[in-house]
Amino acid sequence: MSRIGVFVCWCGSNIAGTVDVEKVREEAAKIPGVVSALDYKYMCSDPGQNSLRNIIKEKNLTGIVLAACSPHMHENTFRKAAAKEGLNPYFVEIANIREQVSWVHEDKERATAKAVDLMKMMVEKVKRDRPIEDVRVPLNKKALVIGGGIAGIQAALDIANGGVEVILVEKEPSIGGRMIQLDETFPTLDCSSCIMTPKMVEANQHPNIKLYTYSEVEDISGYIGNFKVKIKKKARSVVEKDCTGCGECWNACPMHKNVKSEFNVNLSERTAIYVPFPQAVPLVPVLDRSVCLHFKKGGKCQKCYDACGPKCINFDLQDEIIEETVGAIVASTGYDLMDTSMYGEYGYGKYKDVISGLQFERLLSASGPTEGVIKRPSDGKTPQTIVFVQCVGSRDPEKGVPYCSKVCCMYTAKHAKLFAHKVHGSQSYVFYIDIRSTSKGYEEFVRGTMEQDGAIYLRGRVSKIYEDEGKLIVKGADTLSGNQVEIAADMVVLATGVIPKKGSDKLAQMLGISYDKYGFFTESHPKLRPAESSTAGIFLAGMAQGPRDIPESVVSGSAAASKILGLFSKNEYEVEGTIANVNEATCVACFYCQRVCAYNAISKKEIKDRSGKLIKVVANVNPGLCTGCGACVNACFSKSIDVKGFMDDQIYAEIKALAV
Amino acid sequence: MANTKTDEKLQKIAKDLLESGEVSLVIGYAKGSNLQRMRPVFITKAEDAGKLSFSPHAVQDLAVFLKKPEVKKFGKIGIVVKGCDEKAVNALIQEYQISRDNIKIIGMECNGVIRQNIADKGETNVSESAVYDKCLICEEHIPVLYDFLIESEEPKLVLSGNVKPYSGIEKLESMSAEEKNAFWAKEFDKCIKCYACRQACPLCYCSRCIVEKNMPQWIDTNSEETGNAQWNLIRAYHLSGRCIGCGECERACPVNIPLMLINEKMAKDVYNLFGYKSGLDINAKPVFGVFSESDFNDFIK
Amino acid sequence: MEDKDVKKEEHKAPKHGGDNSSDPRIIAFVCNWCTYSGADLAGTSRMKYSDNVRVIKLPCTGRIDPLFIVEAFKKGAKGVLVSGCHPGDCHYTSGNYHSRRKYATFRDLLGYLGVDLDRVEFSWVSASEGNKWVSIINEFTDKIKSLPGKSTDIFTKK
Amino acid sequence: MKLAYYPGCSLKGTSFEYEVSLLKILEAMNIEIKEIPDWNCCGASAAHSINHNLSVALPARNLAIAEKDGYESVLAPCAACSNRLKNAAYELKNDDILKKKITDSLEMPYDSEMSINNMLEFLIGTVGKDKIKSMVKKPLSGLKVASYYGCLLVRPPKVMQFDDPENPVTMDELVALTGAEPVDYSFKTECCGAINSLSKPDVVMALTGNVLYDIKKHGADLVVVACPLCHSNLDVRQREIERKYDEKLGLPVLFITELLGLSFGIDPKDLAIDGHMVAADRVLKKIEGLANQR
Repeated sequence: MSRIGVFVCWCGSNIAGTVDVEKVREEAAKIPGVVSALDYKYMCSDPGQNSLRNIIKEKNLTGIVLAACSPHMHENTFRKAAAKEGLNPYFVEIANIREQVSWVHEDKERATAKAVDLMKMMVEKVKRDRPIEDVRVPLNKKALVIGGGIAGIQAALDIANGGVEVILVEKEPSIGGRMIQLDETFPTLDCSSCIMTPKMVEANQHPNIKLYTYSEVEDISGYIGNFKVKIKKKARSVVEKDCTGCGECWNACPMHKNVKSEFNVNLSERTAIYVPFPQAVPLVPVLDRSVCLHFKKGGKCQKCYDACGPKCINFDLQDEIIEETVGAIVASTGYDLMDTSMYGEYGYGKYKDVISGLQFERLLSASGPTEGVIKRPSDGKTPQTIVFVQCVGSRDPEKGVPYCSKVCCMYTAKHAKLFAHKVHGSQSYVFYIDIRSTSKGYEEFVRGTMEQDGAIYLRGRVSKIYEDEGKLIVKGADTLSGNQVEIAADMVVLATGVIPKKGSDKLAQMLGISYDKYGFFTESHPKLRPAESSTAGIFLAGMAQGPRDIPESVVSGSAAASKILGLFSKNEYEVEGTIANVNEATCVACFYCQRVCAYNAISKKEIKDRSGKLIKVVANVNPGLCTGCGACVNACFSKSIDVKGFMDDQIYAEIKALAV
Repeated sequence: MANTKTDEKLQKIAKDLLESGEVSLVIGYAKGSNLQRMRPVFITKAEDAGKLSFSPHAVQDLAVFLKKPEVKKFGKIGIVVKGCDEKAVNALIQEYQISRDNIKIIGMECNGVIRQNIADKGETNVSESAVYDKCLICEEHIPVLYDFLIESEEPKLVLSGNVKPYSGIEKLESMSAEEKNAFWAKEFDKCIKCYACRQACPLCYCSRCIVEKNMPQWIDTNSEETGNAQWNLIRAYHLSGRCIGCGECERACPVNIPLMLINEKMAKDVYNLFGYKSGLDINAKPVFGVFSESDFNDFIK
Repeated sequence: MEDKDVKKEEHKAPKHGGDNSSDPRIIAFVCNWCTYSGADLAGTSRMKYSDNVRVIKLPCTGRIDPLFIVEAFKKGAKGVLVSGCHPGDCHYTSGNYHSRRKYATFRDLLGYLGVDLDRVEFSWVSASEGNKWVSIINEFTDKIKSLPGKSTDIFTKK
Repeated sequence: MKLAYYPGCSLKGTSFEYEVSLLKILEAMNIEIKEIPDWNCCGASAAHSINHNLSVALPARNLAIAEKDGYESVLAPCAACSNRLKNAAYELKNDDILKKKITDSLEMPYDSEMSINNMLEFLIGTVGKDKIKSMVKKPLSGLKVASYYGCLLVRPPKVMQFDDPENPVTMDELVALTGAEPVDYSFKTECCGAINSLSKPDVVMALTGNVLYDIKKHGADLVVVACPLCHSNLDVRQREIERKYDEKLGLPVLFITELLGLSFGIDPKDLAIDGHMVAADRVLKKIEGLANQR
């Protein structure tokens, strides 16, 4: 039999001014099962809480109802108070007679009647409360970082420095991501490899970081605290521990033509066995089997093997699957550039000297294909006039994407500046829509490009680029002067928009995190939980979330890391116990619950008899993933699933309490 | 009338399936003692395949048996289905109640089945006025999915357009709330809560129906007006977007409540709202298992 | 006759929760995150609105089963409101989207079976829309009061 | 294949060569088309800048007739016609109120989603590359051909739904089928000046001149087009342009149907190639010469 206590709060005159609190108390005392009813000036005050605790003890209450302010105010206060007396904290229900009654109604008699109704509802609800224990999920204190760009490296280093083991998985042969492809970085013009390489080395040598390059995450299952990860370590054909990175193998490789260097964005060639760039980490080559003569022509060529001193080349190495268990994951898979071939009018791919911004970075880079001398890909001549076109693909809902890629204004200003520095007497033109230079030192930087370095900025778009007698004719509009302009350029650099890394949608599906229509991972809350994904235990960093620059990527990496370190500072992860629960006896396994679950919290469970014979399949709720939203309850035809704290019979009892 | 050629083909398929062990049960139709009624038959031995038959009197949706535990235990099953019934098989596959690998679908081209009450009077010819309303709107005379197809030897159903199927829906839609209320109050008043509609439905497969749950008591179980209305509403709601229109519920109803007027209305509305028709594609996601950000929102303030 | 009834009501102190249209019981099923907070905001802003409404809080519109609406009618409610987060704002990312599909269908069914659809209302009220909550409740209450005195739904005993 | 044929005014007048050559190659390929009975002007050039309803109603009438006769697709060889027909179909599909207005005023229903084909769509899509390839009896290898698309075939892309609007290749593909070498150049989709031909000939000469000199620069022997208006600007104005800019062009401008016809081995006279202003004799000789070499 229920032993309910009802406590009616006056909230000074806030409630008592409009609601006859004594009448509410009197009505409460009449309800079967209510053994104590009390009204008090301020229930949330210490004396108020103490009297509540005393009565719980004295009357041996099985549940309490507070007719008071909104549960969003003091539900926790009273739950804690009840818990101190050994009452399950979920046996506390709040009838909101302040925000929903006294503050919004004026007629005292009617307000009182409504307050009584709300109180009755909660009495009926609390009678049907079942004890709820918060779920504790044990944590495997190891983290997985997917993607070894600057955001991922930062996250891995911060986590590792916090004393937690990290597995860093990178798809490419080396970590470094996009940032290591850049030349100098805005607005301070420090060279990317100078500031990036030490971090890469640190990540490689950190005792808490296990690095898997040339590897991909194949499968992920489980939930916060306990993710099972399968990593495919692709066959490198080089035994990493023996390799010294001396370079004899790639020098010996006969395939030094025809294979375009991915790192140099097709501006140079690489060998079949190669390191993507000299500062690669780890400095261990990869043998690209799709072009290697040994693999293509029946094993005859083994020049690299012959040249290798430590004999660490092994043509028989196979893909390896590594299984790891981690407690938390950072997804920092970065970005790709949009394919500009859809801008047929710009002739990218048709005219060799129309290049992308990233290609220009490689031309600027001292370690790039031209050793930092700006040369035209077509004839190797140094261009005197370059036209930069911003927003190619970005801010173009018709042909590209509607969003702003955020970094192009700044890197274009940087390109124009570096071009002016490297080629004296040269001239650059920049076509732009707006200049977005909102971080520290950015606006000054762009101004400098215009004023000191003489770049001519034209506000307008380019309609067509075509070749005429060795020059690229750029036709565009200068909307500020209202004129059509034509510029004969030696080279054109397109500031192409950024899009999520290819395959990031697949990864998101594997992780069970949500992503927007472009494929960028979405935050749990865009403002207040920007580092968290929609799934507990999975955090986000870098451009995989959306366009951002280097400092922001670093910040997001650190944010994800600090979230993980915070999570791992306890031994168990606590989840509110108000989660879904399946009645296995009546579940018919139609799995509508699974279809509507936004959290991947429902899986199939096989029930077997002792001999191992399958009796039936039922839905199973993963407590680590369930948030208790109740969408599954709504989807269940046979009502075989319910959410604790908001059970169907409780809702029905509330409705019944309101019967007229 | 049953066509011998059709029957021979059917029997041969069933015999082969059972003999090869591809299935251990074939559910089909057999001639009833009354020639105008066909009854379901369960064949487990190849030598019994000769009992199988098919005609425009094969009214029942045999897919209903697929939900029965005593049928399920046979594992691999062959089933004789018309186009409408086959959609139920698809819906069951979509909802994980059966596996495509475990079922051999013997699809019958069907030009309509004859209403039982007319058949009982001796009608054996398929015609616009003799068949069920569902046959008049049928778009699946040939089942959408099958392992074997037996083409019909019967003449095609000719539609003059004079008979308007489910004409009650439009009439009801044009009524005022009070009139609709009065109409349904009268219909539901007849309900005796026998749940035959549920039993006859291939898609009502819950092992414990919501009506049998008493904490809370979702539906008043006694047969009085509010509980009757509640039951009929919940049944229709649970089948919205799922009902494949076989009409078995209405046929099973001992008090002749026009349940298809509700089912077809809901099917129509779901199609208009979400462009979804039930049972046409085993790989489609059920309409209430997914959503679109641009779903109909006009009714929400 | 109608007039007389109304006059009688004016003389008497309003009978609370009465079952005629002059003092209709309205039950609102709301989600915890948006609409409940929006109603709280109306309270903290001391906005005044009709006192006929009783709020039942659930985690999410995804949890608000259309069958609750029927139960509310059966227990004498004259109007039922369902309210939650705006599309795109769901605290649980998609609960309101899934429910919207169901409500759209269920509403059709209710109307078809003879429930006066003026008695069922759906709304999106965010945590910052205290004023919207107030106007929804007031307008809905007025609408219910303007309906014919006798309820026309099939879920009430005649 | 049920295909309605909408010739439009140009093909019956100034660009009769287009129709003659089209019918000739269709005959060779054994493809039947049927002229829409009682067709009317599509309203091109003028209607849509004066009266929107009229600009939809004129093409809609032709579509409605085709629909009534049971056709599901229409061939409109003239780029302007196909553009207007597609535009009307698009608007009718997306605007129910407009559709009601138009069908009311036409006193004819129009419900179907008529598929409208320009010449290139028809040749590549309906006829098909294989069929065309099989028809080539006299490969034009050695001949360098520039394809000029103009604006109407590809723009606006949302409505035309045809090829890459900035870098179309369909006509080049057809050229390649004949064995000729497609010439890439920069002004494939640049405007020729269109109807300004009569009101502002200077503009047309400048724009068309740009196109022609660029083609010349890239070494083409001739130009192919699929638009009567483009054809007349490129062909009829060529002499004047040569005089104005004092530089010889001598680029015969053929319809794509004529080029196909030549490769099919059809007598140039039957294709009405002698009907153009810029004589194609030199090119025809070159073709003969190439054939004799083989």
